[in-house]
Amino acid sequence: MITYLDAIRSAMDEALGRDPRVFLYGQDIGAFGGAFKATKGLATKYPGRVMDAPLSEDAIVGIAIGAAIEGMRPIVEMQFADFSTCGFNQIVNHAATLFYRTEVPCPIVVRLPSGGGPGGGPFHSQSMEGLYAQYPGLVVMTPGTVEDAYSMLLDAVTLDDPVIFCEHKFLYNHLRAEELPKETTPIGKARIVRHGRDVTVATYSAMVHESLAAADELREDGYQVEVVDLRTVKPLDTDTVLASVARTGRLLCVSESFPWGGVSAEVIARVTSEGFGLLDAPPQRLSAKDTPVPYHPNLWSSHRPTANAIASALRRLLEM
Amino acid sequence: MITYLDAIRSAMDEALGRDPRVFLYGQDIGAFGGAFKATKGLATKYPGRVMDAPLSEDAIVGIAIGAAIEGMRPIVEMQFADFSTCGFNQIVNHAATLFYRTEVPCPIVVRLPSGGGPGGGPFHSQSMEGLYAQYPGLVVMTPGTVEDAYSMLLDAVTLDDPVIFCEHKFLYNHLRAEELPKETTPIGKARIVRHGRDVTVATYSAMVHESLAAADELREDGYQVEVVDLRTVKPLDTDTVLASVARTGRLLCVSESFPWGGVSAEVIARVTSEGFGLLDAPPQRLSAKDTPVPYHPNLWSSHRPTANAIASALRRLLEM
Amino acid sequence: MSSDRGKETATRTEYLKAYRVMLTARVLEEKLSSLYRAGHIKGGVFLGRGQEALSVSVGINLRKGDIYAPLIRDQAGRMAFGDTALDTLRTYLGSQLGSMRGRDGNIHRGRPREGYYAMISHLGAMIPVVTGALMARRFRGESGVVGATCIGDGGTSTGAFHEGLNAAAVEKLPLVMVVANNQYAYSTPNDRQYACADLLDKAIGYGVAGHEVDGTDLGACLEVLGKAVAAARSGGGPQLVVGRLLRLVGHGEHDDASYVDPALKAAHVGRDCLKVAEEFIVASGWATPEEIGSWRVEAKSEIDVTAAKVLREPAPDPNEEEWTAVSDTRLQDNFAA
Amino acid sequence: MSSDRGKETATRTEYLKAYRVMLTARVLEEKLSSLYRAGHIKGGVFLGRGQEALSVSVGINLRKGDIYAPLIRDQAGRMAFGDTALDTLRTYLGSQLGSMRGRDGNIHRGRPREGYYAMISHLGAMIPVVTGALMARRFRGESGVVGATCIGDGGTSTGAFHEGLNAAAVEKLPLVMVVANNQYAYSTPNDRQYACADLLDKAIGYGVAGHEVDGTDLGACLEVLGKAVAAARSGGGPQLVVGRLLRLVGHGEHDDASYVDPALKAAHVGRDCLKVAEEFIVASGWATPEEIGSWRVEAKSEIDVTAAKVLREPAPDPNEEEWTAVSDTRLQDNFAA
Ligand SMILES: Cc1ncc(C[n+]2csc(CCOP(=O)(O)OP(=O)(O)O)c2C)c(N)n1
Ligand SMILES: Cc1ncc(C[n+]2csc(CCOP(=O)(O)OP(=O)(O)O)c2C)c(N)n1
Ligand SMILES: [Mg+2]
Ligand SMILES: [Mg+2]
Repeated sequence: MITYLDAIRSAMDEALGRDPRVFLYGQDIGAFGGAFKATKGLATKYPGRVMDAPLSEDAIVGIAIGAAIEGMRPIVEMQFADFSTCGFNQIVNHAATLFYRTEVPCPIVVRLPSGGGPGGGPFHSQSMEGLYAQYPGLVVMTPGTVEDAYSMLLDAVTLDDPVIFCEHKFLYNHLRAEELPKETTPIGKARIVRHGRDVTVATYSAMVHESLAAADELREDGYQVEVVDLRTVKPLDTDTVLASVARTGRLLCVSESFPWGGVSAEVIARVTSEGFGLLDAPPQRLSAKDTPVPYHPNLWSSHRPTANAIASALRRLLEM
Repeated sequence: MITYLDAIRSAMDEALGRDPRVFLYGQDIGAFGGAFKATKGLATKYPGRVMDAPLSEDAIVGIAIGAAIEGMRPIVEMQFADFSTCGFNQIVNHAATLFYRTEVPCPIVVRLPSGGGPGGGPFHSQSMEGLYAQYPGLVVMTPGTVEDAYSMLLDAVTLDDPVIFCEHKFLYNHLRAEELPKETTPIGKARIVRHGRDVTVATYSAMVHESLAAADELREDGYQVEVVDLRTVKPLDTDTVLASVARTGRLLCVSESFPWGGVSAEVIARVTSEGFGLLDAPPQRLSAKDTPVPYHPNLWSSHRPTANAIASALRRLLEM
Repeated sequence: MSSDRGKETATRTEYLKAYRVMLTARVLEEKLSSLYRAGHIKGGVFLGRGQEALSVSVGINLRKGDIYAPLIRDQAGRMAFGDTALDTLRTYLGSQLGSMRGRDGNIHRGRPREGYYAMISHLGAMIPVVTGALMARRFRGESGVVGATCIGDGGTSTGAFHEGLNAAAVEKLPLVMVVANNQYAYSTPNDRQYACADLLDKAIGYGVAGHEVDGTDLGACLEVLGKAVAAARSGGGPQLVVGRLLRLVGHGEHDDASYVDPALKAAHVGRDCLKVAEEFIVASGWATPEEIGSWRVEAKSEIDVTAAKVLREPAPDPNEEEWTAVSDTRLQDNFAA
Repeated sequence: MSSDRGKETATRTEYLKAYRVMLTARVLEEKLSSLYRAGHIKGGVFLGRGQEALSVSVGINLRKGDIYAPLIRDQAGRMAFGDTALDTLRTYLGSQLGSMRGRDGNIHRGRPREGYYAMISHLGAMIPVVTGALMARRFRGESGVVGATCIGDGGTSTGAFHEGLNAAAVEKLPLVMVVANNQYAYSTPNDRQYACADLLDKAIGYGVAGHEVDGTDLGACLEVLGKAVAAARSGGGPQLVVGRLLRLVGHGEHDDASYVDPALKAAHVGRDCLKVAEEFIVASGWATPEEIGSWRVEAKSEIDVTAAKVLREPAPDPNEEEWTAVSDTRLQDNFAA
């Protein structure tokens, strides 16, 4: 069985193996294999190409940009997504603007171990896709399955544009698959992971699984819930969501990030402005609460949307 | 006549005068009076309380937080909003979380000279309200009038919570008023700056004036456009927008920031989920283009929404 | 413990006081480790084993009214500054009664109103914050106040360290900046972290006083920190103290630290400061091994009792929780449920 | 100019070459200033008057294949590295034909594919970027390559400076880090910027070589930069060069620099490096004042012609503009119009 984390490691392994321009840079990713062991064994297998960085997020991203300008394809690991705030400037003001300003592309991948878990607390639990997606020039991927973790990371490395790769820590070891995919879904396309005719849930990353569980729950009430995994949140595949809403007439957006703005608001804005007539009920959203992510497991599990909470939201929406 | 910039200076002057806990900290704000002269004369008037900082945005915000913990009420100036990315971590991870974590409030004001102008280019033109608003714990103000620049900054200083004060550079000297207001609009409330029955424009900051100009244009076509100035984007006064949409049945959100997410998406998400039945047509939005803000005046003026573009968007919406 | 054995009474008293805090911190951390292994603590457990001498010397040289922003490995310093085993356990175990009320945990705790700051995770971030706190004190005309904060060898590579220390130096504020150079940042050895011969070489580049100390030697730590704190207190501006030592435990309790060079463990820098202090106490005739043993037993039984009590305390209840991040209710944003 | 007047031919040739670049940069900047005053340039104009000697010495010591990330006041260095008056004017005037095509302007220009990087505004940001570029060259097995970048006294206070220089030092990369200490960051004097006695004192704290130079003396600058670049090229790791000089112009052309201490203007540091070089050339018998005067006239007329031409060039057309920030069309996001 291959875990989501294994898939990420395999993708990097393969990328290193097939393209000499690829190298990895980040804190503790060398001999140690990284805080989550995503790079375990790679430093030995690819000597000199998996490098420990000083405790300097701004320099880590800056170095990746410089190397990319010179034709390399760096993959950098932030130890936790939350620490990317210290490299924020280089990401949003340098990587994101380089191509538009100079015609030189910036093929870097910034891996962000994202999302919460019990005991993670305010600084090791954040979901930052909704921040990075606001910046023109960045591609923001949010894989929610083992297969996507693998194939999207491989895609990310081949793209000429900077990719913010939001991988979910909670899925690292929880999610397993039989094998790695041979074929990949096209870049930037959403995927319907469960078909249903009554209501559409648009979601991504770990919330795909909470939503699927909620869909199971609702099947017992006789409802068929369609679940769309957005996969990439910038660019956003509005068409797939619209097509789903055209069938169901109802939309719930679920995200683990803070409630103001972010992916849910963007999806709703697009669907209502482009597909208003498709909706039979007001579009709804469910996000985390408007506080920092709390440390205590009891608080944490109430802070983020759960299958139960999604099921309740769906029931309310289905009655509207 | 009092300019928007004068109003900001007057508010700081008054705050310094009435509260010994207030001090100002930022690059070149002392004897020099700041890059835009917002603090001109204040260092002389309040010796030792208007301090030049080193070129260190992270330390500037960190210092403000420490001083606030000890009971002071610092107002910090970023030389341009765009440079706040270098102080991003302290703002979003420290100031924003302090009260939730420790019960100690963090009364700092971070002034962000925001928005574009001809020749400003990618790094001196950004509008960052939609980023900061995502973080729980921050208050984000976006004054669009001389009166609000003054009274909202005074409010910001008295609040116990951290305020991101997005002041628009383009309004600094363009906008004038007869006198400073004696009374203030309640904190967190939007304001209807122009009444109309046909369509609602929800907007803020410099776009209030472009929207008003568009409303003038549409009057000639016989349409009455209602313009809502959101004033504060976090918290967002959904009720006022909903009440307006209840009257007009149509909504256009206008913002100068990048198109993905941000204030426009949030407003639309709220209005459609809470007031779906009020809408007679799909809600629309108009934002800047999905590229960095270009340098050349010709490009710049096509990049952001203008009165003309807003008028066109309104005409399309009114025909839906 | 019987009276006057040496003549340097002050030193002896201080030394023993510091030692007992170190000992309590060590015993408490051993308890945290076993609670973690038993599954009672969620999230990370980050211990300061081997760093107690340096850490306690910071906390013990501060006084009420000073500011202290400890870092990851400062259990001993925290306790010297007034933190308790009770609140430590409450925070780790997520008790509703702890200072962080389950909202934050482990090392991210403090009571800012008492000058005891609660670190955020982002390394280096506390340095400008303490600097700003000292600026506030100066605004209010308070003098003789000191602010101390700590960082690791890894943390010196952050932009925050640089900007914070520089700003404190420009303002000539009484900041005591303690670097615990424990040879590794997580798994990263110093030669992948910095290229100067010694971290102390950074002092001149900031224009601040520098102090070097053997972090395995409690006596040396007490003396050097005493001097550094006194120098800051009397207007000498920021003081950079670099302690040389080794982390004798994993980065966190999930980490077996197998990457640590055995040669370092065997070297002087790898000595256990607690054992070194014990030997010194015994050699100085200040206490017998049996007395020391009884102090440990005493500390342990107190901590066991406290832990047992905290384990029975209520966890935070999400339904009772005030889900708001702003202090002013007018500023609360409303999201449809 | 007639042949062989001195015996140090190499020095003379190099000196005169550098001088003529400085002169061209000066004349070009004077043109930019007048275009600004005439309203032809929108946005800021940031000049390097007084800094040409230091700047040109960086550019002239680099060769094809090297990397150069100039900063605000490096017009002279840029031209020595191959930038032209034509592209400078195009970028400032926003010509569609300029390297930035009106998308970015003024000092934010470059041709990264030629090793000539386009700075972003955020000070310090180019340092890790050049470091990464050098890492890429090392990956590809290229040796003997140098990367140079510049920063001001103010920029040394940024976290980016610290993290970038430290990372370069850890990797022992051939980075030449030039600090133009022009006494002010915008209006902020050095005593509000840093507290060390000399910025060169920072070198030891990063474990890099340090070089000091009188930035008003072209000969000294050429020599010191020559040494520093050679040391980097031959594997000596990062080189920190600190030049002492004074900005002889406002921060930007909107600024009258009235805050500059007259004592500094009158002091050695306030000398105009261009005049100093002229005097040296004349005193060395390498050229007469008349010859120098004719060079200036030559430069000016060429630049005037170029400016007139650029002023007639097309501005970018928003309707023709490709409004996309990603290079891969599959990645373009679609927003309803
Ligand atoms: C800005 C930032 N980046 C990354 C981390 C993750 N992290 C936590 S502790 C640590 C190592 C710290 O090493 P050091 O500063 O030497 O302290 P030590 O753990 O050795 O006491 C890292 C990388 C962090 N906390 N902050
Ligand atoms: C991170 C950042 N903060 C603020 C600014 C605004 N700014 C532009 S130039 C400047 C002063 C720079 O001073 P210095 O580094 O000494 O260079 P000089 O202008 O003297 O050549 C400032 C504050 C900036 N560009 N980047
Ligand atoms: Mg360490
Ligand atoms: Mg300067």
